Amino acid sequence: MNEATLFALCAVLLVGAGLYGLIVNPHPLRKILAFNVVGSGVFLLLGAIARRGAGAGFGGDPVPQALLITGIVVAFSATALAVALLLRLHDAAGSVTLASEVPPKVEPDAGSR
Amino acid sequence: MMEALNAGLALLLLALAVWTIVARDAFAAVAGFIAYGLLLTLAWVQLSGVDVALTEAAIGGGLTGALLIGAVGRLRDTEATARVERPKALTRALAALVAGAVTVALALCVLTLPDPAPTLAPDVAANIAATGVGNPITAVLLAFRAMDTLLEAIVLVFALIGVWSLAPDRAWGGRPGVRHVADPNGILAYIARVLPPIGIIVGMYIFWAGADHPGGKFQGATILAAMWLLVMMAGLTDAPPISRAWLRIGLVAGPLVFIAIGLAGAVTAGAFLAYPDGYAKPLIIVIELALMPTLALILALLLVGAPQRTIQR
Amino acid sequence: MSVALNVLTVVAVVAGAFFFLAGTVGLLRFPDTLTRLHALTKADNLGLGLVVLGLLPHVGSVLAGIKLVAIWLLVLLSGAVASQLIARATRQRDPNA
Amino acid sequence: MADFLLAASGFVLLMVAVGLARILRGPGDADRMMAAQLLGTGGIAALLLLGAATGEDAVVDVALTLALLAAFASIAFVKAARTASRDEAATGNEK
Repeated sequence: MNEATLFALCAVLLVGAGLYGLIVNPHPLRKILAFNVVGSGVFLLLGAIARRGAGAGFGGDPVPQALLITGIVVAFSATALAVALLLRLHDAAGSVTLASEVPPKVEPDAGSR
Repeated sequence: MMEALNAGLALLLLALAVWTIVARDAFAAVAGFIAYGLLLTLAWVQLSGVDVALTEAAIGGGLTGALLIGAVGRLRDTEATARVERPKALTRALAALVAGAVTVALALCVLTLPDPAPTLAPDVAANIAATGVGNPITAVLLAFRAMDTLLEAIVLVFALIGVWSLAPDRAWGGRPGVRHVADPNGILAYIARVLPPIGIIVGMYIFWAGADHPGGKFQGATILAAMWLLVMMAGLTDAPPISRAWLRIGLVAGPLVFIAIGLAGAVTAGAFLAYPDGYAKPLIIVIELALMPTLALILALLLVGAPQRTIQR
Repeated sequence: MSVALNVLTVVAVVAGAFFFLAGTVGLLRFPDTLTRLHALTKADNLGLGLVVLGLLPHVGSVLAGIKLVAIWLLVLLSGAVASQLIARATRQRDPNA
Repeated sequence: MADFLLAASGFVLLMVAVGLARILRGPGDADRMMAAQLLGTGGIAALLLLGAATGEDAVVDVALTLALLAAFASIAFVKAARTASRDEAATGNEK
């Protein structure tokens, strides 16, 4: 197996693992983390496809590689926005739950300040 | 030998991703994710994407880690509540089923990818001479697909506006984030005085090298942003109030220069974002020079967060 | 000459790898946070330093050599600062550590 | 020579990967941070060895970036730990 196929399959598994975490983890910060795992899996898949397109003296197809750089920077900005939203929710509501009815507070948890 | 190294790297990536998902403690998950970002850098090198590796090293290794660690620290008291909300076994089984199905479908796609792979590499190689730059990635980012890069810079401005708009009314126009306090003679202040001059040199070097070798404005700007954040975290300077005129001008200057050159291209070269013959390289350098400070400002301020402090006049 | 340089590379890189081994063993086996920090700094300083020393004969240009040494110095600096900060944070949390 | 450098790179990577068990075991946040720090240094070493083995010079720049930002996450960690412990003191919670 060459490195492109190897990392492509690794990327596919990363997407699967991240997707599971995105659904199952109740804490929004953990959802952001899981979403980033999905995102990096997609990037890695694109990177493997770029590697397959090596030619003309380049180690990989430069067009998807350039898109990856753009993608990584945009993914960071989206993560920063999500984290800012979450922190604001925490400041305003004292909790960060996404449940429709607010669950009872659990100790040790002073909640709002 | 190389195969074994790659296989080990892929396994480690998977193990760390799984740890990030299943860890009980949120900080443990974040620490795992930081390590994961580092290994991803190695994976990019193995996939011949040194430019991508450089971006991942700067963003994944530096900014994302600091952002998430800061968030974990402030959200610590919410973890116990979230643990109770853990979904039932049936939901988890369904989630596993969905995730598994997506994985299998994607894996089938990967295994049936066309051979030989479609590629634009020969086209890039044939046209790169016209741009005057030696690094094919820079040529793609600023000549062949310049529209993507322009829109990306604008997306970053919008993301920052989004973060700022989370400010409570009384803090609008004030300074973002918390004021960091540290011993002015302590070790943190020491590194915040020693490292930034080195960091600025390295950042400019990476930016300058980007014309012909791996590197460029994104990577350079990220390093500059990290250095500014370091000085802020050491309490040596404070984040500027978001109402400052120089700040607002700085945030849009890069995209505006980009758009202006693009419009000039519509007149002189016949298409938006086209460069007149022979002027491609100087124009690309002007765009990159204009974008870099804007990107550095935005990346740093995205991490600082929403304005929280009221303006003192 | 090149044989001597190759021997230097092999010896230095092997020694560097040994310090990474030592750092890992220490990180896993030492009983508390501060002793583990002690093990970690050996890998930071000596492990990477010896690897850089071993690679120096193979660089193509003076600039590449300067960059290699700069990498080591930067890791030395940030390693020293980070360990001191981590140690102090540990102390504040648990003064008996 | 290339094979030796490649093997050394793999060995260093394996070592720091084993060290990652500290992230799993903890017990404290500081221990987890140290494991990430060890992986950072080991990753730089593995990257340099890999670059020398394959003759890819630009890898040195990647290592330089990593080295420059090596302390960044640790500093953010210490700052966050300090804010958190101040909060705990204020609300009387114990970790």
